[in-house]
Amino acid sequence: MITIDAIINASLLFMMAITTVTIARTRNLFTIVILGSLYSFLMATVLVVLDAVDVAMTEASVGAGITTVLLLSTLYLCKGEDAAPLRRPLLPLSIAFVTAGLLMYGTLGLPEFGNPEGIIHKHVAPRYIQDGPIETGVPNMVTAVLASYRGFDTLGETVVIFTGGIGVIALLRRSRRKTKDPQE
Amino acid sequence: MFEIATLCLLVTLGASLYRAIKGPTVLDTAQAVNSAGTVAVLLIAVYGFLSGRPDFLDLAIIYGLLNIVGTIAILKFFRFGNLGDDGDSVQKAQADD
Amino acid sequence: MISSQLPALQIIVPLLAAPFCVIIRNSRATWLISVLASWVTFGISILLYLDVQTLGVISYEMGNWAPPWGIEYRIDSINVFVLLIVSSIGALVSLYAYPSISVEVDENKHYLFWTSYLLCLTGLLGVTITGDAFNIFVFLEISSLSTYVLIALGKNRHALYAAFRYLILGTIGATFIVIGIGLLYLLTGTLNLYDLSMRLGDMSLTQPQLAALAFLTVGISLKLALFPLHLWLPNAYAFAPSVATCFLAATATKVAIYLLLRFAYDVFGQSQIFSELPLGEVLLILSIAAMFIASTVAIYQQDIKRMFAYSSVAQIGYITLGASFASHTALTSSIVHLFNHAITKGAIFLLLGLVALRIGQPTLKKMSGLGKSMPWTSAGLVICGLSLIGVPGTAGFISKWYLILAVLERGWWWLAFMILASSLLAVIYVWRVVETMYVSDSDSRGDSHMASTTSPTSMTLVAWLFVTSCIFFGFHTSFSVEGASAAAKVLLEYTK
Amino acid sequence: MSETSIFLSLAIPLGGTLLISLTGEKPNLRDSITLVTAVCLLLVNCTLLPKILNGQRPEAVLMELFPGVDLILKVEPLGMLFALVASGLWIINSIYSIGYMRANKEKNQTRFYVCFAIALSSTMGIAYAGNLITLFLFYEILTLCTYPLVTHHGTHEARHGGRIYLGILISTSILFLLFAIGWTWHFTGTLEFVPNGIFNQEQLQTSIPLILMVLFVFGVGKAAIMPFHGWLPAAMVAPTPVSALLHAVAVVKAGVFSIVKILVYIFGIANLEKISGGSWLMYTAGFTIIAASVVALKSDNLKRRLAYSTISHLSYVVLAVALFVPIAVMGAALHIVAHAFSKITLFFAAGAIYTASKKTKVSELHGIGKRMPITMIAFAIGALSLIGIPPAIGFLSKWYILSGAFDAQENFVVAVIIMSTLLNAAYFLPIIYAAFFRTDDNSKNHGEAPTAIIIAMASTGILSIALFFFSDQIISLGYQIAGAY
Amino acid sequence: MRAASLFIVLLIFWLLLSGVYKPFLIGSGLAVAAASVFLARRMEVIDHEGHPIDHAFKAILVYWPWLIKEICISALKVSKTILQPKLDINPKMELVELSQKTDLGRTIFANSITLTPGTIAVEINKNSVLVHALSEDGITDLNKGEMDSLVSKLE
Amino acid sequence: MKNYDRVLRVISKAMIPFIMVFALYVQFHGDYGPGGGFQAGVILAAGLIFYSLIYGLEVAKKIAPPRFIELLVATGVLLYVMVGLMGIFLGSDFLDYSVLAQDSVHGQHYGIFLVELGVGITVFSVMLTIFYMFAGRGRNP
Amino acid sequence: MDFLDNINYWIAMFQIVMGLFIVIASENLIKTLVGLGIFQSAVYIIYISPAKIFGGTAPILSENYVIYANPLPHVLILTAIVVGVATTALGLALVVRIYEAFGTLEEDKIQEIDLEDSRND
Amino acid sequence: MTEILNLASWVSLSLGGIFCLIGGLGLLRMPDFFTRLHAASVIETLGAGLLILGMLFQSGLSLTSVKLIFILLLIFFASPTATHALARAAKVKGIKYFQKEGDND
Ligand code: NA
Ligand code: NA
Repeated sequence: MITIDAIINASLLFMMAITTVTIARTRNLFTIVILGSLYSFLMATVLVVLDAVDVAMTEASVGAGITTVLLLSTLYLCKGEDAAPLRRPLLPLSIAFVTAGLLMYGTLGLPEFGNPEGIIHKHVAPRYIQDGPIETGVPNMVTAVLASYRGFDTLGETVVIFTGGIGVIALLRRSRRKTKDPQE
Repeated sequence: MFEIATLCLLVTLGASLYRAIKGPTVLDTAQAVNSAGTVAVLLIAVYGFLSGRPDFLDLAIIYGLLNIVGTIAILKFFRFGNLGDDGDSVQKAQADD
Repeated sequence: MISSQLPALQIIVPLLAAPFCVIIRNSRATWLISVLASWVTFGISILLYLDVQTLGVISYEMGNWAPPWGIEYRIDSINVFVLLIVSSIGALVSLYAYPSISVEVDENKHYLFWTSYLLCLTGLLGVTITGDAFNIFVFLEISSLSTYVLIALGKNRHALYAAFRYLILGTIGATFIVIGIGLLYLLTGTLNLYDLSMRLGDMSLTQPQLAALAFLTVGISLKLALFPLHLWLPNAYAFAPSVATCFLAATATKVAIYLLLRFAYDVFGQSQIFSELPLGEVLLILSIAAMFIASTVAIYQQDIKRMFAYSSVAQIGYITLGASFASHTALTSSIVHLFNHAITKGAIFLLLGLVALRIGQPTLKKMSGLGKSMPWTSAGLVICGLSLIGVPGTAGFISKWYLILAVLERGWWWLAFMILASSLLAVIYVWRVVETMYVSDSDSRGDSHMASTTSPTSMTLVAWLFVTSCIFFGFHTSFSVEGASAAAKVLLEYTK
Repeated sequence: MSETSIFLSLAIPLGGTLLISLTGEKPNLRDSITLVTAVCLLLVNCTLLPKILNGQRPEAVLMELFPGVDLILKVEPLGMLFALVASGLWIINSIYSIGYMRANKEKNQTRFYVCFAIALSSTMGIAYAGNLITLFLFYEILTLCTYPLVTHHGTHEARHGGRIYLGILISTSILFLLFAIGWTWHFTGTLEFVPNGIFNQEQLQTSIPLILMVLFVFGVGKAAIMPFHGWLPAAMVAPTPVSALLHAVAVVKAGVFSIVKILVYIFGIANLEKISGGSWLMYTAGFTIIAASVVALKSDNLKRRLAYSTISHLSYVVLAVALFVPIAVMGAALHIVAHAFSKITLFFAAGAIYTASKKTKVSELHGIGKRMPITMIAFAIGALSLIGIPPAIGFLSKWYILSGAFDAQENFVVAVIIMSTLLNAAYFLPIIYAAFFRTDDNSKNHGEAPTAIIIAMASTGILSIALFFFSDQIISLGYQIAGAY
Repeated sequence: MRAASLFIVLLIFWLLLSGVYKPFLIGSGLAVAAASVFLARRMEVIDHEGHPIDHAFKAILVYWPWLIKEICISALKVSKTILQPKLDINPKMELVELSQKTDLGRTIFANSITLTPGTIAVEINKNSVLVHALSEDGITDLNKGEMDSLVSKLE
Repeated sequence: MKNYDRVLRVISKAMIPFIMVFALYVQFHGDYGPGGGFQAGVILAAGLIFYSLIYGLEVAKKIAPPRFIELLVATGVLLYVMVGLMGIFLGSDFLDYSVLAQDSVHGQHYGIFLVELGVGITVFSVMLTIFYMFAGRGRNP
Repeated sequence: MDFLDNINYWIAMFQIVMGLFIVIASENLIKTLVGLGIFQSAVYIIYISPAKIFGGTAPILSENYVIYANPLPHVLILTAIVVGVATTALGLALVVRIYEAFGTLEEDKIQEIDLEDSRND
Repeated sequence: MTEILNLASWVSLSLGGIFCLIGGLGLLRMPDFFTRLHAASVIETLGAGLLILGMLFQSGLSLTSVKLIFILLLIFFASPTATHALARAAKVKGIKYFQKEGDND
């Protein structure tokens, strides 16, 4: 059955795929960065269509916001404009294709998606949906699962971010202060 | 009724994408992506109504905000990323204030 | 009350210490915090070990949500053993580190080093202790990210590129693991490892299950540097600060191996993966390749740290070899070697850290005459080298002995022969170092840089503690072999 | 009590090690400690001897290595004999070393004595090893601690020699010996040394014992059976006391001792006959004897000639055991002793010649007997003993072996022994002849070597003869070994 | 004064976004608005440029309707151009005088130009704005000065 | 940039307070709609990054001093862990919020709010720190 | 298995392959990281797609709906995104440092310098 | 009443969609960077405006409408700013703008 959801979903995904191909072919790093932010927007929109609103919000703010800014800063610091053309693609292609083969093999047996009878909708998740808002008093089940049922994962996630921040400081802080502000 | 709008927006998005890919300059891509961002904002808003849950408009607002932030960032680095080339024009621009 | 909270505290203690380091920032104070935290962590591991001995499997429910809805910590003989390895090495290395870090890392980045160190410890322990598939990924990333930082803090510019390469390959590995976990989730609806293994049952694997297994295996193999997915390892170990190298070499790959064992034997079950898939065979072939190729490459290295890094790849081959067929002896050998190699490599890199304090990045040339100027360090290196070779009287011998027995049990005498033959390669690279240190012409250039400083006592002591345990566990095997044997038994019992 | 003695026999040299390294600054003190340690060791070993002769078999467990396998020491006649020889000769060797090292102003003398003491400790371990693992452990330690001795000079040649030495010994032991041990454990579930061996009749029917035998014999590389003999001449770069130790006492004897011990206590002499194809050992040993003698004949370098002579005489021991008859096994035990005393005398003499005249070649020794009469007399005794001329101990061992060969009706062995005796004579007698009866052309003025060297050399020479007359104890030990199966 | 008005505006903004009127959330709204105002002051963004509350009503009542009308007209024009089978465009880039005295005014003027399809403010100087127009008319219209004067009244 | 482009300056001045309020709105309403600590942190950081893009890094660093932000990085994590530890102190398991109040649902509510706050603080401060680091590094000559 | 029914998986697969391809084939470190991001983001689709139920809605309580998408994958992917951004940030910081140290962003040039250095050691 | 609202909504949504399409077409057809900016303005003004108006008809007087208005305001404030910045960047970069043949100004 072709619903409007399916159309949006499919066409956005196709656009994502096209964007990816373009990124692979593009040599100008600037263009790559901009296309990367487009990719994130498309991804975020797909996520909305897939009912993952929290994820969509995150992907949009991360992909189109922070990541873009960071990539641009890096471009600025590295004076990089153009990437060299891709390597002779024999090895990469073969690795990629082995992975693809593996995935296809796996996907062929995956349960159809969108079906409420799917096993992931039958085990574990029902409690989050039925009891989550009652047990936690939070209507947003994602928040309930995120912060309470799997709160420990989220602690880990926070620590991941913390680690990333510490890492960037460790890498980029200069020993002697010598800031040359790019804006001025 | 939202279907038509949705489809139109999708096509528009496709057009922006085409422009983004085609270029020819980086600025064309930047401009196309900016337009695509606006279209995405609208698409999400419309999709909210389409799916019967218009309470997710916050998402659209965020897209809009980030679109402008992203575009400004891109332009800023685009113009100042090559200080060597643009030094003159920058100085001139500052001088006339 | 405290005793029932030990599983959580195992992670929380180092985790809590990390932000405190950021707040305090003082170099010495952060070091003290780290030492304190890692020793407390070690203590908790010991208590947990004792608990598991008496109580059997311990389950801890995070947030008091029952599994599979909440995240469960599940501690049995296998992961408590790994916990003990990781935390003990974390504790000892932290004690050792101060003088080394003072020299090798910029003063204003010490607290960042310690934060990363604690986070890495947290991550590795978290991966080991958790009973939740996705939680594994989260903590794996904590450890990975902090590892990249630790490596990149090395002073040589190659450290940066090494860290970058590891970041790329590590992320690919982690993503593969996530894909594998995702597929498993799609097929079972659960993320709890125990629940997963129940739900996967002992029926033959479906296509997506096989794909999940493949993704998990490849992903984990990247992390554990299974040949030929080891490319990130040599430079990463070679150019990281000595302390980081030591800690990582002794723990990080070991935890990855634990993961492999956990998924292969517990979650999937050996009857499925070994009878239906050539996984065992593949692992076997790759292990043999690692043993020979990596050792051969090690022989040609001039940089000592890189030499021993390649040696690690080869030694990992012995561990995976033991994991590649499901017998009690084989698994015991694998786990024993996991332990023994952790000690041995830890010791080697600690000693090299001492050497680095004296002569900078240790290369073969610069090591000439070291036997005279640093007698203790050199002697330690010889002992550890012997353990790598598997000479009796060292820990390495015990692992090799069990491995050979396991292989002979299978009737694969040719393989036993190959294992021994590959040890001879270790003789060669170890002896290159020994010869350079001790047997050098009298005009040895060594004297110029040697006369100067003495090694910090604390570092020497800790390094020698490791060296002694190399010998100790070569004779006194009741802890290592019995622990490993119990773990192996548990793993095989999980198997349906 | 006897347990304590066993421990002490390992602990005394180790304690000596510690004291030697602590007193390294004071050479006199250090050297006296070496001597005292050596004497103590001999005394401790002597306390064990009566018990063994009484038929007791004291043992001591060091620790459990892993479930089912202990590190265990057990004294039996063969080990007792070996231990006595080794510890006895250590005293003499120490005296000699002191003279030699000082006279030649060698460096790193402390390291030298430390390694020496460790070598002795591990030799004791090998001698008393109660099972294969224990044997293997001490065997490897011996290899490793003699490596610094071989490479003592640190020169290019020393490094090269050290590589060959270590390469062959480690390779064979890891590749074959450890493999064989592992397989034995897997096959039989035990590694103990027991009289009559550990294989049951069913197991003997399989081909595995034969394979294991091959692995064991070649795995014990220290026995220098061809083709794994190359390390021995390579180790010639070492200072002479080391060569003496390596070739006469510790290392090579440890090799043949291990082979004999494994053949006797793992296989059992009686069982060996049942192993089809077991006679390969005889032929290999025979070939080694002849081939090594030929090489010795051709070598102009004195130490090299002695080295090949050693290879040849080690195979005598193996050949004797390979006859699988009791009397020959006794001959083997005796030959271990005989060769030890005789060969050490020869090496001492070679070292004395070097110390006094810096000569290393056979062709340079014309008329040296006049300048160094004691040295050359000692040399002659050692040589005659090895050729097998009475009244030297060498005659006795050859005699028993030969009678074993007749017992077993192995004409091949008889032929080998006769032929090798002729070859022995051919490479020793010309030296003696030249030393005493040729005039030397151009030689610097020199006399005898330092006193310590002379004392050591004279005592081993005298002992080589004395043992011929006082061989009862040895023979009674030998009977016990032969009766062990 | 401006700060107070910004506070109220932000609070209203919060309340309108929120839709959940529990004491806690309203309270936090107050706190958030206050914090934002505090930060905004530190950032020095609360001034006539950042928070031009003075002319808001005039703008909303007078200027916006006019602008929307303009936008619609020009958008239709541009649409027509796009839809023509053969593009009939004659782009121009010219300077247009402006009479605003403040940067706020200039910004409003420039953004109004840009917002109107068919014209883009490329560069803004003190007394003029460089305009790119799709056709001659765009610039001619601007030069008539209606928009300029309307914007100037907002200052 | 501040002096370079009037339009950007004026528009950003108008937008920034709203971005901040919006970010905090996302933080506080994560329970009811999409959003939560992470998203809020990113948006708030994006707002400040936007500010510093236009006004310059040095000005931004005066508003939000790097040292302070670095402290916040740790504070966020600490807050999270402390909430978790409260569970232990009050006699239950780590991260059990039910014991934070008389009523378990209330307890959950508090816990979730605090935890999300911790996430938000960490994410915001980390993102900003990262930006500072990149933007403040300056090219090598 | 209709192609369109599983379009999400197919595209995800394509993204994975392309991402991996870019990572491996790209000489330029920045492009490598972009590829890595694409590679990681494909996982989002794999996780999120099956969480959706046709006719359901986002997992936020609503009066009008009884069927909700499975919230668990959403939570997991939130974490994955965070991990992704942390990785990217760290990777970019490394890139900056590498550029400062080696003067280039091209991998083969860096490797060349690497080799030269080790020869000089 | 509802029907009228629905109709109005339908009309303005459809018109909005069509204007977006036109803008998109312009993005494809227009010859240079500057002229494409003009095409994009159509999407951002009439397209966005009408679409949101259409949605406003549906949501009536509610908080949803308020948010819709926020979105519209955001677009109206942000997009000209972005367009202006883009145009200025193009000018600085020296991107030539399309001129009718024979027009040499
Ligand atoms: Na949320
Ligand atoms: Na316009």
